[in-house]
Amino acid sequence: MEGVVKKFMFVNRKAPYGTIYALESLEVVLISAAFDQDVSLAFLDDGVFQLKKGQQTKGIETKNFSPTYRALDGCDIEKLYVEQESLEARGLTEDDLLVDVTVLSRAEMGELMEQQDVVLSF
Amino acid sequence: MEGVVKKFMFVNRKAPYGTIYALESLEVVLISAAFDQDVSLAFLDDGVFQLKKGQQTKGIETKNFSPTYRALDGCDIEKLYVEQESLEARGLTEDDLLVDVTVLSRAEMGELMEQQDVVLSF
Amino acid sequence: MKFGILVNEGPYQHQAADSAYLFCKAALAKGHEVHRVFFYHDGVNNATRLTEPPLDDRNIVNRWSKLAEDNQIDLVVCVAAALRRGIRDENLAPGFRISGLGQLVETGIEADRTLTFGD
Amino acid sequence: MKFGILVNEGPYQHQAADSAYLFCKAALAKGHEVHRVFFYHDGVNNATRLTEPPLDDRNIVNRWSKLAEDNQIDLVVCVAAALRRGIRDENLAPGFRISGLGQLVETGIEADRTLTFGD
Amino acid sequence: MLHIVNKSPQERNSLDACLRIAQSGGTVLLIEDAVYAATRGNTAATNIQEALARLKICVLQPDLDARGMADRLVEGVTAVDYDGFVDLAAEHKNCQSWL
Amino acid sequence: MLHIVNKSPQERNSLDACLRIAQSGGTVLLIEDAVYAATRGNTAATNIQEALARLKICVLQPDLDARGMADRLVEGVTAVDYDGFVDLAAEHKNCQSWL
Repeated sequence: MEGVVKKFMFVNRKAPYGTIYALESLEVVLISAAFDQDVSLAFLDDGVFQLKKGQQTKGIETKNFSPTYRALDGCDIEKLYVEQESLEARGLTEDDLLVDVTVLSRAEMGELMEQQDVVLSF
Repeated sequence: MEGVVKKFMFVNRKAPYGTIYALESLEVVLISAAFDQDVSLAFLDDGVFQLKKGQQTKGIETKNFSPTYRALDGCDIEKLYVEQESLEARGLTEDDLLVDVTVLSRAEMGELMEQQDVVLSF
Repeated sequence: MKFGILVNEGPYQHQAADSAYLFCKAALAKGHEVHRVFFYHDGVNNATRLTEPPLDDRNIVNRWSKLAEDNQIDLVVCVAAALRRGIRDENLAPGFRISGLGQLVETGIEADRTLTFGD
Repeated sequence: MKFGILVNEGPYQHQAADSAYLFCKAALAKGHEVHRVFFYHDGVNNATRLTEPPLDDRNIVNRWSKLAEDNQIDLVVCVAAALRRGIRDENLAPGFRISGLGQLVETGIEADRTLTFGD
Repeated sequence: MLHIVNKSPQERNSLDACLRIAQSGGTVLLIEDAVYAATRGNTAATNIQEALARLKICVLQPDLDARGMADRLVEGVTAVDYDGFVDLAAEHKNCQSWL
Repeated sequence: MLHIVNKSPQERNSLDACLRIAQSGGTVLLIEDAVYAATRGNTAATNIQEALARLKICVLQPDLDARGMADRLVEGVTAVDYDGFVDLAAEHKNCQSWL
């Protein structure tokens, strides 16, 4: 399969810390960077909370993995998409987020998803 | 603690088969019968689906445990409470249920819960 | 006051095991007693001695073992749930014991308050 | 057609492992190929050889092992997720192997369709 | 695109999310606890009926049977068995599980 | 009675169920992902504000901090640490976790 480039989308719909999905999903994303595929990350619903600035996890004795989102850029993972309505329903704006993202309408997000070859959700 | 009788309530809010909570919750209920406590079962939200008649699990290769609800009576576990609104929101009536239950309003369910010593939820 | 704790989810996947641990630690620090922590459903997976989390992460299983040793807490794993999920004496971490569901009901009777942590 | 399967939840607690298995069985019966089943998150708990479910219940782990043996399916358990949860070679059921997350990405590349089963 | 939903519409927001994002012409397959959404009298059945105008909606029969709900499937929804599930996955170019 | 809720109000129905059933005069403690419910701008914040008229609403500060939401707590909601959680459990005659 040398040279095959597929469109991979990782869909994140869950808040961080309440469950491990956000953290372990990020581990797959980092690994995927080594495979020279066309990788996108989508943040929908509570998934947008993963990108919230100012996470401080000392009080729950758990590792704060949110700085890793800032490292994605250095791994050539640059396509981060956030759905507008999901942000709004949670009182968040782009300024609240740790990283630069592209904000999409529900229709744009739906279209983008349609174009993928592989959609992995956690 | 010989002779202590506490009010135990087991709260069921999840549908059967999608997760194991309903089945394993029933296992605790059966064990509790041996302790001579004052045991109630409450079915709220998707928990009311646990009592639906006509479950046939052959196609998912999983044990149909719903007949066990009929055996509760024989273990002297007779207080089964179902919340009215939860039934209605799912298009169910008492006739759809495997066993005789007492249907309560949300306020009555809230009062009953307040009277308990131990509330276990799964 | 005597607390009984029920944990319904395994380590790492859900925060329930963390919340339960931090509650126990705070209760003990305030001079309360933790009568028993009962592990049910996937909660039985808190008891495997084979976990090896990344070095920069908390070790949830070891944390329970140490809490039990330091404070004589009874960590009980439900035998039926454990057999379903592959927890046996051979992979059981220190401080845990496998027993029946009756121990959960007994905790409800003996503890002043019983709290559930789950999904 | 070549299917890749991702399983994110452990046996018994969630239906995901059952649904994934029944999908694989149906796909194989129709003449399709199952390229790999990748177990991630609590899904790694499908791979413990220590489960002993009640006799009147399905044995989810054995079912995977048999499916793999009968159809030469690659059952891969994510090493990082497995270490976190106490799955190692010493308690690994037949037919499973422990490997890296790259195997999941590779499945996405090589399979015609990749389906996820989880919570 | 094939959208797979496995959660009860009243317990979680995953069906709502799927119906919000899914493009017209796609297929939604309800499995596990999501099958309740396509049963008459469920508050989610209205959303399913509306969605039928632009999406094909399928439900996994073995999951419907397990839950004792086979006699109340919403009209217009297609019941499939595991064979049908495999066919749906093969027919559609890609799929997304709304976990 | 102490009601403990641990799920996001937009992902699950557990906060709604709790607020529907909880009797006046009780206390609701939001932990884990449920803390989002008590943050300004969240669609669930309106329900929390209404509930404050008849229930005490508390939120677990360490969970709020972990999620980076400490600066936007809804007015009238009481933040507590784990010590406060233990006190709440001890003060109330009984408790219920809305799982």
